[in-house]
Order: sequence, then C-alpha cells, then structure tokens
Amino acid sequence: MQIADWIESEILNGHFENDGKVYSQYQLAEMYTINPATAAKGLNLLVDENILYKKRGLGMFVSGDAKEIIINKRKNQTLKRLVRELVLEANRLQISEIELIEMIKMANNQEAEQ
Amino acid sequence: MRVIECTDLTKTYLRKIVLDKLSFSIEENKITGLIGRNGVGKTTLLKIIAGFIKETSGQVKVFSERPYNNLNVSLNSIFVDDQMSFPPAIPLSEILTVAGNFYPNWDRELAKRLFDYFSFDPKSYHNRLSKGKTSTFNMIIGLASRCPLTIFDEPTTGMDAAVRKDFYRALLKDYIAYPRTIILSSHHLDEIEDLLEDVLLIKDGKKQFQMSISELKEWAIGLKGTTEEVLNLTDGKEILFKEYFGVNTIYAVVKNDFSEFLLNKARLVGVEISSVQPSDLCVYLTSETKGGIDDVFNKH
Amino acid sequence: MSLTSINLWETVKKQYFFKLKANIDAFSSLIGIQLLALLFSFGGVGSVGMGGGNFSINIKYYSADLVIGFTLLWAFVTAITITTKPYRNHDFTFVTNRLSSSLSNILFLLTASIVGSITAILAGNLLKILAHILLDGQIYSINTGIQELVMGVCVTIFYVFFVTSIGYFIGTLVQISKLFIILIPVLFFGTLFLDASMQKEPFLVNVFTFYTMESALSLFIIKVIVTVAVFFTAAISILNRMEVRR
Amino acid sequence: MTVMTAILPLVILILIFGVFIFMVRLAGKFATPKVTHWLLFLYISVLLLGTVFVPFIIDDPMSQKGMGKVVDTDREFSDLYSNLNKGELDQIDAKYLMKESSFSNYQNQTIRVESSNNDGSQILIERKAVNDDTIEAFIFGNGLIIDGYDFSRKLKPYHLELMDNTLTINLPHQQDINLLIAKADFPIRQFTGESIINPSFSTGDQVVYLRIPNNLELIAGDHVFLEFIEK
Repeated sequence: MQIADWIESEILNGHFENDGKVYSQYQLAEMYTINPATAAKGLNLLVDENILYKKRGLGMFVSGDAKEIIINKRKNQTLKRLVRELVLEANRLQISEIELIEMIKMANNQEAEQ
Repeated sequence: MRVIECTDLTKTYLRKIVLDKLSFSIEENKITGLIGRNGVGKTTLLKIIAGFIKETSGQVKVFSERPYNNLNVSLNSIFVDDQMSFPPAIPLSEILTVAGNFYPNWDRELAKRLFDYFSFDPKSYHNRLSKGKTSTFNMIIGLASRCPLTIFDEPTTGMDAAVRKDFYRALLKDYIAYPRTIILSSHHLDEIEDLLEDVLLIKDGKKQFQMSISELKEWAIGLKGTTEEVLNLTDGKEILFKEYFGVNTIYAVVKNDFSEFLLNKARLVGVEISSVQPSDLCVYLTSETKGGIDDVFNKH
Repeated sequence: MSLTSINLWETVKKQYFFKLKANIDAFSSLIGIQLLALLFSFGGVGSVGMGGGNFSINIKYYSADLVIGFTLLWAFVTAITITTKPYRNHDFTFVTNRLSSSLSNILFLLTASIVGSITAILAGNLLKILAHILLDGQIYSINTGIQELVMGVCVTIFYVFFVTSIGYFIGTLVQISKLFIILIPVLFFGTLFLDASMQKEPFLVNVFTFYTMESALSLFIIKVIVTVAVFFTAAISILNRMEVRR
Repeated sequence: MTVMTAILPLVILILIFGVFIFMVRLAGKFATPKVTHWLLFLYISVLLLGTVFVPFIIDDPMSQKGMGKVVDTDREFSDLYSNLNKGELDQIDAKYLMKESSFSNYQNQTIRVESSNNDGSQILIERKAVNDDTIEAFIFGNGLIIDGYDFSRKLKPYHLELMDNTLTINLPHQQDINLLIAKADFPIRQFTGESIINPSFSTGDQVVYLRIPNNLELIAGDHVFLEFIEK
C-alpha cells in the first residue's frame, strides 16, 4: 500500500502537522493516477491504525499522536525485519556476533558525523 | 445499484461453448478490469452486454433491462474497440459532431481538446488512420461520450507507450470528474492495475474470480528457497506456479493464507517471501500448465 | 450517473440525418448513372418505322424512360448496399437498435426515391432540349405539360420506392446467408427460362404486368403501397433477430 | 439459334449491371462530400433550367403550327370526303388543302387524264357552268395522323403535269420522313394509355379535285377513276 507508506513518511517529515487536513482520496488519485477507491483504502488503513481520523464531510485529519504511532510501528515492524535479514546475511557469511556489533557501531559513528 | 448482472450466461458458437454459465455483477461507477487470455470470451461477453449479440442461455441485465436490441441500453452505453466503424464519407471533425447529436452527455469541449492534443487532422478520414491513431480516436469518442456505461475492449492496441499513458491519465481524470461505470478489457493488466477498482478474471468462459485490486495484490504469495523447505511449507496447498533455479532452489506461488508466525518461521529458515504482482498472478491462474512456457521446453 | 431515456422516433430522426450525411456518395453515383442514361437515350428511347405508298416514316421517341430505368437500377443497388454489414455497423457505433436502424434506412430510401425520381423526370426534359438543339429536326412534344410532369414524378417515386423495398428485402436475405447471392438470380432467371420453355406465361411476367399494366392510378398506388409494406416489414422482422458486429 | 437470342439480352443485362457497379464504385471513391454537394447542386440547377426552358423550345402544343390534335380522325375523314363529293370546297378546313394550281387558256377540246400511281388515283371532276379555258386543280390530303396528331403537312402532294393534251398525276418520289417525338415517360403512359411500341397511325390517300370548263371532254387514261360531281 504505497499510499499509506507515503502519507506516513510525509507526516514524519512534518509536511502534515497534527490535526492538519490530509489529501482527499480524489486528490491522491489525481496525483498518483490510481483509482480513488484504492486511495481511499490506503487512507482507511491509516484510520484503522488511528494515524488519521475522519471528520464527516470534511475529510481526513492527522491525529494528535500520529507521529509516535508511526515511529513505533516502523520500529517493531520494518526495523525488526531489517535486523533479522542482517543477522541472516551475517550467518551466511559466517560473521561472528562481535564482528557484526562492531560493524553496526562503525556505521552508527559515520552516521553521527554527518 | 447494479449496472450489470449476469446469471448463468452461456454463449455457444457452432457447438463451441464460449461462455459457460458465467455469473457476476458490476456495481455502478466502478472501473472494472476484464482480464483473460485471447479467445477466452471477453469480447463475446462485452458484445452481449452492449446488446450486439444474443446470449444462448442464461440472463443478462444492463440497467436492469435485457440489452439485446434495447434502445435505452444503447443510449446509455458505448462500446469502444478497434472494429468501431464510421462511414467513410464523413471526415473526423464531423464524426465528433455526429457523436454529439447521439450522446446526451457528450462533452464537445473535451472532445475538441483531446482531438487537438493528439493532433488529428479534422479533414482526414477514419479509414485512413493508422492502427494507433484509430484506437486513439475511438478512445476520444468513448471518453467524451460520458456514457453511464463505457466499455473499452482492448482500447490500447497499436498505441505507443506515451499515448497509452496519456489515455490512462485522461480516463482517470475524467472518471474522477464524472464518475461512471467503466469496463476495461485488456491484456496489459500491469499497466492498468492502478486504474482498476475491481478485476474480473475469465478462464474458459467461466468466472475465475472477481475481487478488488487491493485484495488481489495480497491474494497470493511467492516463496523462494531450497526445494524441500519450500515444498514442505506448501504441501497440501495448490501450487499455482513453480520455477526451478540453480541446483535445488525453487520459486513457488501459492494462495496466501499463512499466519504471520508461519511466515516468520519460513524467513528464519531462509525462504524469501515476496508479494505477487496481480498481472503475474492472473497469468499463473489462467495458464494451462503450472510451469508456464518452460514446461514446453523441459518436457523431454 | 443519471440514466437518460429516448423514444424511438427521436433516434430515427437523428439516424436519418446521419444517414443522409453518411451516404452522400450514393447521390453522386445517382448523377453519374443518370448522365450515362442520358447519353444512351440520345438515339431515342424507342423508334418506329412505317411505310405508306411512296413514303417511309421513321419516328424516334424521346422520353425519360431509360433514365428512369437506370434510376430504378441505382435504387435497387443502393437498397442492397445499405443492408450490408459495414453500413449496418455504422449504425451500431452510435445509439440505435435494429428497428430504428431499419426505419431510418427506409426513410433514407424514401428520400433517395424522391430525389431520384425528380431528377429522372427533369433529366427527361433535359434530354428533349438537348435532342432538339443538337440533333437536326424539329422535336414535337405530345402532352408533356406541368400536370403530366407532376404525375410522372409521383408515379416514378412509387416505382423507385417499390424497387428499393425489393432491394432492401433481398439485401436482408443475403445478410442471413451468402447462399442467397446465388439462389435469388438462379430463381429469377430459372423461372423465366423454365416457363418460357414450357410456353407458359412466366410467373414473373405476370407479376410485372400486375403492376405495369395497371391503368387505374388509385389501384396502382394501393398495390405498390401494400407490396412495399410487406417487403419492408419482412425485412425489418428478419433484421430484428440478426446479431451484429460479430 | 433461339438459345442465342435468349441468352443475348441476359448477357447485355449483366454487362450493363457490371458497368453500373463499376460506376457506383468509381463515383463513390473519389467523390468527397464537398465534391458531391457541388455536383448535386450543379446538376439540379441544370435540370431546373431545362424544365423552365422546355416550353419555349419545343413547340408544344403543336396546334400553333397547324398540326392540332385531331380529336376523331374517322369522323373528320368522312366529313372531308362527303364535302368533296358534294363539291363544297369552301366547307373543307384549309389544313386539308395541300396544293392548289390552275392551268389557264387550255385551247384543246379534249383532255386525257392519267396517273403514274399504278394502284390508281381517285379524281373528282366538277364541270363548271362556264367555258373559261382554265382547269383548276386542288389536291386534298389527310395523309398522316400519328397518335392523333396530323403530320400530313409533312407529306408532299401529288405532282400535276400538263403536256399538250394529257394531264399526268405523278406520285411524289419516295419520301423519307424522320420525326423526333417527345413522349411522356412510361409511368405516365401507363395511365394515359399511350404506347410507344405501336403508335396509332392512319393515313388516307390524297384526292385530286379538278374543275374543268363546261365543254371540255375528258378521256380517262390508265390507273384513273373519274368521278363527276353533280352540283
């Protein structure tokens, strides 16, 4: 559901503030040349995860704690999956756990310098 | 309100069953993709819906009326395909005016702008257009007529990629502005996937399935890994498609009714899990052999 | 999306004007045909030779007979062509059902008959003038007054429309199966030769005289109208069951 | 041979049909709508022009040129003959008088009348009361009625020749008359009963009417039937 992911990242980098209005399904459909129903489904997904809430007749709005929900959702889903794949790849290359941690630390430092 | 309702629709041509007890219905103001292999009866179905040919048995209702020889159905629907024929004596610009007389919701402005955008010469004649140009012109007629039921039967034959993209975008924009029921019969499901809301898949004259595009995207799952790992994961399940890679790795497609737990376990064991594109899924579901064209080559 | 509805006659009207525009080249071939007929009838439509004691008389008759004959042929061919698949498919691109398509065809054929008849009769006049100017000899005109002209046009319209109904019916039969393309001529010439060889008055000749020898105008009109109605209704009911744009 | 004649019309018919289809196809192909509109407009205007001018060019009805519509040919013939027999020339319509001539100061006592028409000609003789040595000759004819219209004007009258005492009546040499007649079209003819195949055609002979001086003696030559009028 690229629509849902896209809106989440837009919220994370602040394009949609809290309680701000989000694009309607038709605007999204227009932008992405996708069927409005598909866009609506994406929006409803976010409503189920109460990242967004619906005001009857007005459209979709970013809920207050949208950011936190997205962050820990991504944390225990996407981040965990990436870590698992990391570990798997390390086993295949017979890299010990210590070495792996070392590599993560190095990467972290490089990231911190930027 | 259901625009189209078919129950046990059957059509036979000289003892060859083309449609075999096909039942489905299409809701109002939805874009439905009619997908199926060549000669599976898509065009026949559409011509029955448009009221051009008679059903052998079963029942068809369009706008809750039998479409055959029905004036109101003809007024509120338009059938666009590459055999759409216009009188040779009428130049293109005049065909637009004629269409304007016939269709109540005809948008002259839109037709004119599309006509100029795709740089048609008003003086030229329909039977002298190239294949792509013909499809483009027919598409303009289909779009501008704004019929409550607009049927496109392989509308993009002969169109180049750019024109196809324009067509899909124009179709969607006009659909958003003036919602109507649209049936798009096509082979390029991958191209029109995003446009569709529902997909109706036909195989051997029967309905394989009818579901929304988003469900279809999560309907099946691809497993790639060592042969015995994948096989024991998928035992007891109907394998829709399998392909062998290298020594003993295999890629198999099955219906996705695994629990999240099982999927994690599989990943741990090194089985790659990937989603299946709807267009590929439809190909797998409608192919005669499980292995696709490779079966032809590795038969011996 | 709100549905609109339409009544039959509105559609027929729209289709009729569409047909006039679409089949314009039928009229250009009408002109070609009539000019050809004029050319052929330059030598006189009929000629009679007589002899008295010491004189011989050669009379050449000039009238629009040949032009009308060719116009009948043209009408027959036009009626057949508009029942063929491409022409019918033109209707089904837009809004139609089989009845409205047939009715607009009939209205078109009526217009063609009227235009064909008027031009044919007037062409007859043209012929007389040209004959007078170009050929030596004084041309004598017997009762070609306005009153005859009008009656001529009306009767010719009936004849042409009568022929179009036959053409339309035959065209429809051919649409049922191509076999009729062979069957109808065989039947037509067959009965002619068969009866002729049996010295019996051929059936078709009787049919022909049934109309052409009818000297009472009102009776003639009734006969033609009834026959036209029969042929067209038969054609319509057949076409109503025909599948289209296979 | 009969098969040939039966087949021939068929072949011609098919030929015409072929030419015809070719014409339709040809006309259809290059005639774009604009051309056709122009063609139609031009053609119709030419036709209308023709219709307007027809009456002026074709002399119609023919009555203006002495060839009026003869209503009842038989009755008219009988009237003609009865008047002739009674010698009342002035009763006869001028259109029947084809030629009038006279031979003055004929001195001889006798005159021999003969004719070169070997089926014989009929001659009416009126003996005048006076001897004025002049012989008047009248030739009457109702020679040619076609479809009820009198074309006898077209016929050349007998040729009279007086040589010393013989009056010879010579038939005009062979005459070929070509007529162009504009007829009603067959749809009209169907109701007016006219026909183009066998037009009603009647021709009577020419009659020679002589007025001779009282004392002139007549000798009947060959091929001649003399009839004297009692007045």
